[in-house]
Amino acid sequence: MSTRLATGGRLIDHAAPMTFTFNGKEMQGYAGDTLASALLANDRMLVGRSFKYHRPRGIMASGAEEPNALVGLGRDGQFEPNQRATTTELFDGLESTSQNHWPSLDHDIGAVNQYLGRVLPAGFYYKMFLYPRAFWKHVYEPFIRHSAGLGKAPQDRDADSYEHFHVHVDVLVIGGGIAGLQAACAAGRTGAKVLLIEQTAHWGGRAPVDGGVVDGISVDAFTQNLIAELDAMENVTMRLRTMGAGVYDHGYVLGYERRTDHAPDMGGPRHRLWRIRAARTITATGAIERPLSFSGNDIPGVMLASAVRDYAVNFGVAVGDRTLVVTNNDDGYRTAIALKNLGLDVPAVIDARPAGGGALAQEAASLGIRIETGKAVAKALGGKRITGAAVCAQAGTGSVDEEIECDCIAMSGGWSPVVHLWSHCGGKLIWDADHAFFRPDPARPPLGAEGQGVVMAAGSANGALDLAIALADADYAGRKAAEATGYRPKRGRPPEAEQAGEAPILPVWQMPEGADQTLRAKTWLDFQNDVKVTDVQLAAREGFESVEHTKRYTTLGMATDQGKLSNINGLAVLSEALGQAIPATGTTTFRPPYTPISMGAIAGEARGDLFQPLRRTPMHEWHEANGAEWEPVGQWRRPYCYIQGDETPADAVTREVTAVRQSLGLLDASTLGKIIVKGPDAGQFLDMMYTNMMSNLGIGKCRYGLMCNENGFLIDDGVVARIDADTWLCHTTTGGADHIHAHMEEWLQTEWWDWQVYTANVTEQWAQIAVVGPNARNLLEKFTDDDLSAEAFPFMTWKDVTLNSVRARVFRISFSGELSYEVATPAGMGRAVWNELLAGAEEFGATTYGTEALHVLRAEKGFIMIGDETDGTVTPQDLCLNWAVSKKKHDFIGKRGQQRSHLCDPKRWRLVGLQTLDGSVLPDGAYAATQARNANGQRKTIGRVTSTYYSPTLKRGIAMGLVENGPQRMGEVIDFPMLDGTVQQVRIVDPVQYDKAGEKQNV
Amino acid sequence: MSEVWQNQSALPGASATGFARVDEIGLRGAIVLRGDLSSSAVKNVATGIGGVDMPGTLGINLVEERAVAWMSPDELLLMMPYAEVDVALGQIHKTLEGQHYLAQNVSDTRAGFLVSGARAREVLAKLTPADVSPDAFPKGVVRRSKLGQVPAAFWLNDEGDIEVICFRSVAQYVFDLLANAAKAGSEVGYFSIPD
Amino acid sequence: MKRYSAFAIAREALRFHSGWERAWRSPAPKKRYDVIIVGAGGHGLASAYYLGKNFGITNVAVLEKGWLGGGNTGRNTTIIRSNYLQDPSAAIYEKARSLYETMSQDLNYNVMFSPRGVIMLAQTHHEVRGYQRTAYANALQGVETQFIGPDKVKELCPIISLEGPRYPVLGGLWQPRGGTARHDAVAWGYARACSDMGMDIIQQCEVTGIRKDGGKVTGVDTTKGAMDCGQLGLVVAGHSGVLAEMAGFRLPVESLALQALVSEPVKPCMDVVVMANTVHGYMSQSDKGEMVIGGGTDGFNNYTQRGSFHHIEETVRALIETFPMISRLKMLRQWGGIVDMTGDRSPILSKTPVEGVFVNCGWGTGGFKSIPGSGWGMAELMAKGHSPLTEEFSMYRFREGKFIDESVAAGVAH
Amino acid sequence: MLMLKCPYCGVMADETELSAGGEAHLKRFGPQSSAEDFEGYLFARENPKGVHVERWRHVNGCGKWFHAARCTLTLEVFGTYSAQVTAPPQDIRDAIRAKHPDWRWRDMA
Repeated sequence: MSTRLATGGRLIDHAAPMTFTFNGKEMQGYAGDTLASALLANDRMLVGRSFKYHRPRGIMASGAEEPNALVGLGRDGQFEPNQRATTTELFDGLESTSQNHWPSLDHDIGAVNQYLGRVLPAGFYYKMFLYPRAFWKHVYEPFIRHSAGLGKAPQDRDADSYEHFHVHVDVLVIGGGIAGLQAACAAGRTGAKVLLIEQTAHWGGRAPVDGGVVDGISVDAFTQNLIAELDAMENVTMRLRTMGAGVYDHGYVLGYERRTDHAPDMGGPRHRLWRIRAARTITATGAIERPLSFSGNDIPGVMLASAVRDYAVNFGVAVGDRTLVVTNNDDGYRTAIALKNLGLDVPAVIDARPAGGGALAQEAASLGIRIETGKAVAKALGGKRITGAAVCAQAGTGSVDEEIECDCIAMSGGWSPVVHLWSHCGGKLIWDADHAFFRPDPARPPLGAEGQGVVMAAGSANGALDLAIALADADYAGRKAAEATGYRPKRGRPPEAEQAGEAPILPVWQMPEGADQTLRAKTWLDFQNDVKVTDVQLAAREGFESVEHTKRYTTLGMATDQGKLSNINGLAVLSEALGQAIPATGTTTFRPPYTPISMGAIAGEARGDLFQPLRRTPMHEWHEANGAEWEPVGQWRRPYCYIQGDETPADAVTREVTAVRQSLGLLDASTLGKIIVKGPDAGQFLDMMYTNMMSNLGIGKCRYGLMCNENGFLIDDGVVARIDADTWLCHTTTGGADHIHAHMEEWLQTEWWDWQVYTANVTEQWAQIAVVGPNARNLLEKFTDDDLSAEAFPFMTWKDVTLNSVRARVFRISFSGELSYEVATPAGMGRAVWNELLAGAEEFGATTYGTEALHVLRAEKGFIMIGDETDGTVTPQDLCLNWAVSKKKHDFIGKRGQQRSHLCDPKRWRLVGLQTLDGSVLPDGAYAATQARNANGQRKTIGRVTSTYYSPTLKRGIAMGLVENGPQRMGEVIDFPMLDGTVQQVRIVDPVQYDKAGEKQNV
Repeated sequence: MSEVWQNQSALPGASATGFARVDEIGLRGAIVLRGDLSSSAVKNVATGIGGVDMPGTLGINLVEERAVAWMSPDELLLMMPYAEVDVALGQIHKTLEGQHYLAQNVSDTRAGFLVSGARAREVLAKLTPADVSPDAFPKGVVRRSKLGQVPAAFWLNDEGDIEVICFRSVAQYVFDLLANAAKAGSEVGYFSIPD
Repeated sequence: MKRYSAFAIAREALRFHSGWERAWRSPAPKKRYDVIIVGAGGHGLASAYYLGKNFGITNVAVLEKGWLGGGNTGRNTTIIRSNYLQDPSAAIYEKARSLYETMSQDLNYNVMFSPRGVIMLAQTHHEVRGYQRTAYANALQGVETQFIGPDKVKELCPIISLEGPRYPVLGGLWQPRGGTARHDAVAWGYARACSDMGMDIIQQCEVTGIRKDGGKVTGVDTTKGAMDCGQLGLVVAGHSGVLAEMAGFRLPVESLALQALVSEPVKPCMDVVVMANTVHGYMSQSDKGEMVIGGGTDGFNNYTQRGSFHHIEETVRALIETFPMISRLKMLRQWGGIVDMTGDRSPILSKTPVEGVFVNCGWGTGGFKSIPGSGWGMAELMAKGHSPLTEEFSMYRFREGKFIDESVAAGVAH
Repeated sequence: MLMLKCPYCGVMADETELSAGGEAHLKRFGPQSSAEDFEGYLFARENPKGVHVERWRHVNGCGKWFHAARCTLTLEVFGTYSAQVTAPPQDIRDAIRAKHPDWRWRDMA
């Protein structure tokens, strides 16, 4: 059984016991444990079920590559599914639950799938569930979906917070193993700005476990020295629990810091996403051991040899009492030796190599460990845990020589450098046949902005598995990286380590070599997704020859571990099946992130109130306090209407419209864009920007203008005021302010840069209040002695007016058809002016009104609204605004576009008023159609509604719309099919339905 | 008529304290001046009003409540006490009459915040892609960039004393961003603290 | 071709699946084909398939420089819908959607079309009006959609947050027969069927030149030698500009990166597809349990099949706001594809200045959902010289200003 | 995540501080132009799988438009330069041709 040793465990504190639960059962561990080591210490071998067959699954690894031990952590707002037990630090009170089983982990109904294994080969979905058609949606898919997924989906809003942090460094070192430490030191010594990040809670990586001697001292002591030196460097930053998640273009790297996962009560953000700009990046990300492919290699108790070693040395956990080691390389012996030295039983080392191993093998032999060379595991024995192994010759087809009793099998299939980060941004790989792995090709690194290589791999991540070579390699990388960023490395020798005389690895992709169908059908490649050797071979046979095809067809490497253990083994099996060399098959694409990162971390602080900026006018708080029903307009919020008492929004709108028509209403118009255009060429420039003439606008006067894009379509409108000889003020729509200003600057900077024009967006300098209605003048006169009479201050002019000592710029313009002034004061004064005007307006029974009343008022007058009458495909001519399109000007933005055949097609839809025969309100978005159908069987449409409201003034529905040559069809009645099958009969009328003569605004 | 109407900055008195302090700075006069920055007339009037030397590219020179900040190759931001803006504008118009230039009062256009504390740089580094490390962002530099999702500009009044300006309409958003980033317990400990 | 069925599987199980034959042949190129289609993605294979099925033209080669289905067909978010505003779009996308309904049986290959329904959220008054307009248009176009209220949205998708708070859900455009399908299977199924009709699918074969004789196409040069052809169909999405240049004309197309991502798989929690255009993100849950997430395109020309991270950030931010529970899910994998964008963001299915050369491109973000309709129309266009489905999508519409602009309805089209 | 140096303020700007503006050096065709020229001006775009000459705006910065020569396949940047020129300056062309000797751009020599 799996137990905790009385002593040992370099990472745990025997003096600090901790309590945690697994599936509700209380268990004990120590500070320094991972959840995985603690579970093993409690003899919890079965920790989960596989995805497809629900096979029993045990812990396979000790790090990020773990495919099986996925658990749900925490509860409610802090529940997280699919967390790897091997990378979860234990804390007191940790709650964990296993996944993907029903009713319980030990008794899982879904496990019947494993007996159906034969009828569920790779790609069986594509060949099954075909008939009858309706069954997919209603029977098959629901069944498949039910069995899909691993962990439960969280239910609640995330209780934690997250943040980002931007840094710019010369050299980023990813990986805090001995290679990373050495590289960071070498770079740091030059004075370069260095950031060193390590995904685990400890520096040093594997080296202290694997042992060795560097510069005459133990590798453990040597790493401690490196850490101390780095600590002392001002120019070096070191972060633990921070994973290099992804490498992107131009030296952009993501670091994923898990701040509080190990200490939920610590407070502060749970995760911090480091957004790093590094001139050079060194990936010292280590290597991952490969499983061996033998029958039953997925039974709990079969584990990577290095993991067995880690649990023993780092956590003082013996995964088994009797551990059989099976290997094809020397590293496996390290595990045998470590266990033996801890007094554990190692019945044998099964070494697939006929010639056996080197120095380590001799050491093992000298410890009295039985060594069987040229042998293989024919079959692992056991169900929910290992009970033994049947041993055979590697060369044969699997005829069993003997059965060895054991409760743990430590397997070592050789090592694969972690090349993910190197590959994310285009770094290429080469196949190293001697070591049987892919490693970074230094000749084809990821390229930076200047076309130079910006990433270097170091240590075992670079294929340097031997300690001595890894240190030299890392030292070189650190110096080179610093040098490339403009620092001069001092001379000096790299640290020297004793080289272990290792015998070469024997690539073994199937154990035994000639394993028959029954064995291969129980030989797992992808432990989480249940992909077996036979699945890959079937895919190859069916023509899925590309590695990407095989991956997608079998789901090999598509699980949450993204094939960290399975990819190379699968690749080898595929290559064999295709009869080609492994490099000819190639790898699948490596994509970020290295291991999954939380969505919360990606979003950072941008949630709730900080999700997006909310733009506020100076009067925003007043609106909020006075019943405003908000309408989002871009990032602004404008009052849609103001609800009084138990009014419905519709009541409120009616009240607001009526008040404006009969007496007085106030509107917060601050969001309207205001752009100053100034200079000797400003008039000429505005004549290009607007469809109508602006250069000849008199000083002190206002003119309504239209703006189009080069395609000739309307993009914005607004009132332009001439301020002085060479200064104009252009009003834009609320949405338009920023992009119209950008639009102007674009033309000035990139087309007419020799024109003398400056612009300034002063939108936010001003608070603007529309004072609208028959009593508008009376209200303003209460606050000023200036002459506001029709004669002194006529329609479509502006003037500076002093309102109670505040200098205001007042425009006499109207978007409602009423007597109306727009009062602009410095934004800081806006709230005060608003309050005072409101107080003064009480005697007139005035009301504040919102955007909906604004719309109704303008619609009664037939005024168009950008975004309603226009949608990006409508021209001024479509809206019968030809009067605002200059014939005189030889050019303006959009003029040429409007000359194209389709834009001057006489059959275009043009603006008209629409009146339902029964006076009801036409629904938004309705189309007019004839009975005809086009070649695709669609009803022929001849028009559509663009604006439709109930008019409190006219006491009936009013609408505007675009109708096929509508203006020539006044009085005609056309059909608007409704969604319920009925038809609305609608008469085409003049868009102006109120005060056609326009007297009211001219008084 | 009622008494004099009160002018207000975007978030009067707004303040938050975490591992750094965030304070709204209140009303301040500001003028955007666009023109040929190499012309002596422009330099003279700018430095005259700002009471400081002409800043170079990306530069800002400050003394007490006055400053001249380089905003773009043809744009300066002049800062001064709120009450002095009209006079300053008059001065500009007088001096630059006949030249091609643009000068507008933008005192109410923006909101300003002071981020203070030894770890003030960290507050910004959480929110902007700009490099705000001591060597890239020393005193005398004004950096226009992004803060969260909105444009902003910032400079050092002194080490541990960073001024941030943004548009008035997003003052609340930017204040909330800064206050949130400065929350106690979220220190990063990245930039070495000058002693 | 051995037909696929549960019985076939049972039979094969008894002999360890040793009897399955290749899904598609891998033949050597012939000297001449009546039609050569460049690009063995979904659109190219579908074009070839309907040439054979609807017009009996089977002397066809489909050339692929990489592996079939390896481009955008295998990189998209598998959403299928036809709730478009403009008549030409609605026609071709609804044709495609209806063909998806029967594709598994038609191809004897389970493409797992799942008509689980698609909701496009309306989160501003403007969007509400936009989608109501679409609903009216769809009714006249024979596309089944309806505008639903917030309660119905919540009922269909319980994990959604209606309150916002930033952009409360005001309703949505609901297409009950929209959904998803298994993207790889669509390419594989077409490939298997084309191969079965005797067509040659030639992978690892890159076109290096296009041969013309007096303004008429005569053949192509490839990395596997020259081949003659009567007609040439260019169906290469992001690489259309490159191929067009070989043929000697320019397309109004720019190639941009479009990114997507998936979460780790979780138990089913979302049975519909939801698109939130105000905040720019959309999400569905695959049959494996992964949350499949996408957003808008990057801003600049890019052939790297990598995108910029801040777009992923914006998309995830938007979806956490819409579905707060995903905050504690983890991103498993992100990737990018190259989409070809035209001047009006609508596709081009068209004759070209070179006689015999036809182009099918510009699908932008709408590629997967349109595959069968696109193939159907392209086949008709190549076989008969015109097709009502493709008529309005001519590459010459830009000269007349006759755009097919879907952005007018609301937000981005995905 | 691109980083481009703004030639106006000298800032190494992050992609999020910039906005892309499409192909550079387009010649505007106005009211008197032919249908072909006008269509070309609005819609025909160079879309090379290689070096692309394009417009950017330092929008979250000094606000200036500028030009960049960038490879769409490797994202290598050959330089940024003023928006107020009608063709890439010689030093930019040299930088490009150093890597891509036979690089051509429309009818530009």
